[in-house]
Amino acid sequence: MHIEIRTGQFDPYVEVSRYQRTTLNLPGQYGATAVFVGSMRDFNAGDSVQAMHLEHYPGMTERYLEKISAQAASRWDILDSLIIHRVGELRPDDPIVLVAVWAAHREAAFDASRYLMEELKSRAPFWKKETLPDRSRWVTRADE
Amino acid sequence: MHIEIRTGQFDPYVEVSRYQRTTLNLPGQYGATAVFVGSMRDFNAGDSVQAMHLEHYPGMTERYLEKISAQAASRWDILDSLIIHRVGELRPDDPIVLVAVWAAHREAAFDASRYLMEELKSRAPFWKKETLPDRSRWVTRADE
Amino acid sequence: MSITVKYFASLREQMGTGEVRLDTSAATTVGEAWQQATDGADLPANLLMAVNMEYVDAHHKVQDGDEVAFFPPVTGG
Amino acid sequence: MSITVKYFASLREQMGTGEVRLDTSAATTVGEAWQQATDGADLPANLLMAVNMEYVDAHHKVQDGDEVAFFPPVTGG
Repeated sequence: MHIEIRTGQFDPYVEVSRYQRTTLNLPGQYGATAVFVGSMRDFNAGDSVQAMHLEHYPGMTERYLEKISAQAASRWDILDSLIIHRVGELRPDDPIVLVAVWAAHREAAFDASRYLMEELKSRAPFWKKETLPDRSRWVTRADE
Repeated sequence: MHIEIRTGQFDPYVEVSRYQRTTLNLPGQYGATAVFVGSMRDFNAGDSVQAMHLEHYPGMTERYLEKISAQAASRWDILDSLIIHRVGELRPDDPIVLVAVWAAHREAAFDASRYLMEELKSRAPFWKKETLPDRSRWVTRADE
Repeated sequence: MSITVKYFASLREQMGTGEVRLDTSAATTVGEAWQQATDGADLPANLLMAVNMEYVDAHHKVQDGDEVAFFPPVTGG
Repeated sequence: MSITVKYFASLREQMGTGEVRLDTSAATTVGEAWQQATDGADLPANLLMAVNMEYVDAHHKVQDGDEVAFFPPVTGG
């Protein structure tokens, strides 16, 4: 179980591969891996988006992501989970969030990965501010 | 929309990255990518599994995977999907199946990827034969 | 008329072959084709059937030149 | 007693600061801390609140040294 806040760009598929090989390191035990990647779109709520600032609450973010990771591990029969979330200045197409769950069977992997994303979206203290061609704006829940 | 049957080993995360960059090629449009990877376990139904033979019905497999990919695209607002399925001789930890779905929003990506996996598991004409220490056996639905 | 009958996986091993050619009368169903190919064996309850690579049930009529396939429940993915 | 009050995102911009120190009487709730920090402003209905990095509601009692945070609905992921 690992969570991480990143200030620089990351490649989610390289991260999943590396974590699986070096940290999880349970070849033959996981029959199912469910991965979700959220990426920055260049269009939102009818406007072209040129850049994004992602603010977070340092400390609380980590605590919250660890809490939901532990909850997922207690609710489903999973082997491990990985969450990486970007903060700072982002460009369109940049990965924002990676959630990966390893399990023996697919139901637990699917359920736990979706649970983690829904909990992260609803309560993890991150806020997006978009740079539009003529102004910037804080994203609201209704926009997404 | 792409489906593929592979006779050799493949790295699902390299495949997702490559497809996203070269074939999908829609930077800034997909906000959500849901990926599922099924891997070979070294333990099933109480027995140690040393190797696996994956048989399929050439032609029908491709037709069926194309059909469910088209169904997913008509049911959910997704941008693209990729399915790769391994056949032939496998070793524990080998990836068996990759399903990836790209969408603007996460709900469609999650729903469509799970739909594809459930349809694939229930009707795609593949059959697994496991090599145990002392014998081989065809996997049955109840084993999994 | 003539049809191709295919077997897969454990059924292929039981039959000792993956493919047979069957000469049959017109207006044959998939279920009847199974019985002709197996000298009258009952159609196993959980067997899956396809004609020309599309799933069908046992009542589906076969045509000259059809590829009829029988196989156990699938276990891919 | 003394608490730290933090604001994030659009609320931080509205407040013109991300953090203030508040000297307050004992037995203060999070809702009362908000009012003291904002000279009596109503607590916005959708505002989220945390004490020492755990979500709480407006009735939660604050202790000396607590870190109290106010912020708008989150939009990560």
